[in-house]
Amino acid sequence: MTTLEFILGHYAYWLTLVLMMIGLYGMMMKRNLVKKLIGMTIFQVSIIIFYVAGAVKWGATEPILDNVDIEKVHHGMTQAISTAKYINPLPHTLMLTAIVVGVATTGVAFALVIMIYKRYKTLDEAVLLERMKKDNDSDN
Amino acid sequence: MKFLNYLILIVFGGLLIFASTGLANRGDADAPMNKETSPAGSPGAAYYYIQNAKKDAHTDNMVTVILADYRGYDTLGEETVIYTAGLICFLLLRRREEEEPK
Amino acid sequence: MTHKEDNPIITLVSRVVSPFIMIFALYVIFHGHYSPGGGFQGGTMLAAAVLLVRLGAGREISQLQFKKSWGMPLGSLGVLIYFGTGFVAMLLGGNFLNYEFLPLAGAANAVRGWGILFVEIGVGTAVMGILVAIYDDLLEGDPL
Amino acid sequence: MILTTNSPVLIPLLFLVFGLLIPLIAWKRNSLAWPTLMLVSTAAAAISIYNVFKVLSTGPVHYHLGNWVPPIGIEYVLDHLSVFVMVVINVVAFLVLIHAREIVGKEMPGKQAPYFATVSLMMAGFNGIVVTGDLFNLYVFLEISSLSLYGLIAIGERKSPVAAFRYLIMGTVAASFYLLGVGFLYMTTGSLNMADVKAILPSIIGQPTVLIALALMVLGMGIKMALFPLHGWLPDAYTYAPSTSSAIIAPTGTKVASYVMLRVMFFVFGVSYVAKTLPLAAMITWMAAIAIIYGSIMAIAQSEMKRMLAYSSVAQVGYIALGIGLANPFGLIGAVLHVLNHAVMKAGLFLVSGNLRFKLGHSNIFKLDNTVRKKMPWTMAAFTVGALSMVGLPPMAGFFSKWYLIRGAYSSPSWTGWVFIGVIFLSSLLNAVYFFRIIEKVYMKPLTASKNGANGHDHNDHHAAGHVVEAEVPRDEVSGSMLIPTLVLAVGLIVLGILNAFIVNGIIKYIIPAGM
Repeated sequence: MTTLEFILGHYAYWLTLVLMMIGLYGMMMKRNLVKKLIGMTIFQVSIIIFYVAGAVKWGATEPILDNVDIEKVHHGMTQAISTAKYINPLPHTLMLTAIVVGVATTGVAFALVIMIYKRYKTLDEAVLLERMKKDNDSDN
Repeated sequence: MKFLNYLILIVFGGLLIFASTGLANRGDADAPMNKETSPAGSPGAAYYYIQNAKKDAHTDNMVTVILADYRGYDTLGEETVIYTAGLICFLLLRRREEEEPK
Repeated sequence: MTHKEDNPIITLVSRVVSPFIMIFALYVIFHGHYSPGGGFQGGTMLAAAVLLVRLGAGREISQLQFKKSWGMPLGSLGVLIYFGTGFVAMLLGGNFLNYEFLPLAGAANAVRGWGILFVEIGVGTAVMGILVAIYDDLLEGDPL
Repeated sequence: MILTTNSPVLIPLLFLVFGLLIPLIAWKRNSLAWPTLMLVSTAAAAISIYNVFKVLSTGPVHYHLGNWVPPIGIEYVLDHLSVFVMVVINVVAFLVLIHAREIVGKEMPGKQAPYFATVSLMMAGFNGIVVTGDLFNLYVFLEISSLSLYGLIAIGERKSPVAAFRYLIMGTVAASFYLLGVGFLYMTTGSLNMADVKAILPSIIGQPTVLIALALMVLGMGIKMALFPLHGWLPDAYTYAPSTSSAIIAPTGTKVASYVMLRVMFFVFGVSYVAKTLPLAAMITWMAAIAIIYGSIMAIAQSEMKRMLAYSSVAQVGYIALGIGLANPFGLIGAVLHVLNHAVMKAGLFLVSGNLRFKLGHSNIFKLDNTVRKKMPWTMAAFTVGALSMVGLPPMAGFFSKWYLIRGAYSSPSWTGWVFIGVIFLSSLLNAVYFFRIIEKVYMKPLTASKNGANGHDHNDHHAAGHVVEAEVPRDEVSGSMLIPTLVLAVGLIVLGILNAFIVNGIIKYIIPAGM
């Protein structure tokens, strides 16, 4: 395996991992809660792309049987179906689930953001901490 | 502190890229996950799905078969996840019945 | 929401387009066996059709199409359809989600195909109901 | 017949379907929510106990969902470890839920139906995690439980949404790390089934991908179980959550995460890989040692009882992680036994803080005084038993898990074992400091002085009117439905302590994986 082949076979993974770091950067460094959420979504989506990128096979097509192979199934020759013809369907299925999980997490996160904004009238983390501290002082 | 965060990010990203060098080339039809049998002798799941989805469930679309049949329990869990999200928005944000303005 | 009467075009177009989106969404759900698609994709489109009217025609008018209180029960119903399909198979002697045991006529693989269809309908219903419910709840805000 | 053959899948399904049904049943009458959930919880506790006997008599049970054999489909596995954790979380949750009726009615009037439905879904998630034998299925149920946890925390006090948001960000990162680890593992092995992955791994053991996959999964679970440098979300979340939420999350949530860590390290990657190829196990033990000391010291600094218990949780999770990281039989027994003991102790102590909040309106340590022992004698007795167990005095359960951990540390080959033994002794002393200051405030002063009760002024023995005899402080104990679970948990600590040899020989002994 030449270096060029190696790079061509892996650069997509590296790009998704860089995307993941961008998401992590957003979550760690941004002070606005909504920007943190955007970072979180980028992070999740990068993992989805990672899985889907791994499922590819060169020269293969979507995992839906074509007519030739349906005929083979009708004649009981399932072993004759060439698996190199279709990309790996399992990561796609898993990521369908992961997408729904991501949507659900984002929904709950926005519910929390709305609650925080209604109570503290800010989404900036520094201001938020300051106001929470003020709350503490008035409690005691 | 900010410098430390950047350092963590770069080191972490480097480790992940290092990990990805152990993967097979992308698009390789002979990658471990596309094999007919694993090194331990068990059948490879993806290989089995492609050949047997139509025979087992009378459906052309393999993704549909995996989603709803082979790994149907995952999908039940997925539905529960999104139902949970709806329920939590209901729990946190919906006003109580008696306060509802008519 | 104050200017909702100002633009009849948006109101009208959203109300006219919405049913067609729903028809296409049903096609996506029911044709998931043979082409890309399935319950989740179709359910999202159904929800999008409802939300289009919510956004275009205003919340009051869109209540005529889909009431705010329907979202969560519809979601429960969808997940219960899914659960029920698996549970009936379990009651009739199979493992949970073993569709071969569903009380339908036909060869085992055809019965599995029917089971997949029921499940996809359940998924579509649940996703539609809950996405609309989440949108409505987010609009309502914090009750405190 | 249907019930016995399908018993592995029944508990998650029961909780799941009643999570759907409770909002419908209690749509109009909120008071119906609690009895329904109690019914489910009783059934779940009974089925989990049935599963224990089933596994003890017939060995591990494999259940194939949809009748697809494992690498093709998803399987549920009941082995000794999973039934043990399952019975712990279900029985403890059952007791906490008995306690929940009045306190949820008071803290969240009109919201019982969605609240109890969310609790039900959380339990469905936890049970699914414990019993599954599939790596991706575990992720799905992890997300069910995590989302419910965010909701259960955010419904609490004014600051709770901020704590829940922080937990959401960290929890999502944790779950995503786990998912990425599973992705690496799937791409190198081609399988998602735990047993299958374990069989395939020896052929590809040297790869960097596998190594990083293990590190990512352990890191993710480290965040979920609040291991020391990753514990940031825990104190705020436990403090601002409603009393019932903290009482049910503290014993179950972190325990399930530590179960996953144990499962992934020893039952997917294998003992020899974890202990010998990697410094990971050693890193976990050191982190755990720091966590034990740090958590105990931070607990001393707190004035709010729930916050103190939260930091104490950080320390106790450290014990479990220490046992896991030692990677020898005694360490593992200690860790698993501590899962049980800590679940019972923490549930009891959080119920006590709930009782105090219910009657006194606060659980601030500095506002407690000696009238509490007259007002709530049984609650404070339960607190004392729990505190003694946390410190680790011999007849109580807490002593024995520490004893096994010390034996595990002693049998580790290098000098580090002695450091860990020292850490355990030191933390016991620190535990004693932060629990005995409460016991001292409540019990160690003669009861002839303070008149103001809950209003504070606990130090003015001198100028109080002086003649408050014992009879003048009225008994103000919580009602039976709140008191009985608290007392059952306290008595349970003594019983578990006495029966520890029976538990270890009866079930935990079989957990130890081959080659350890």
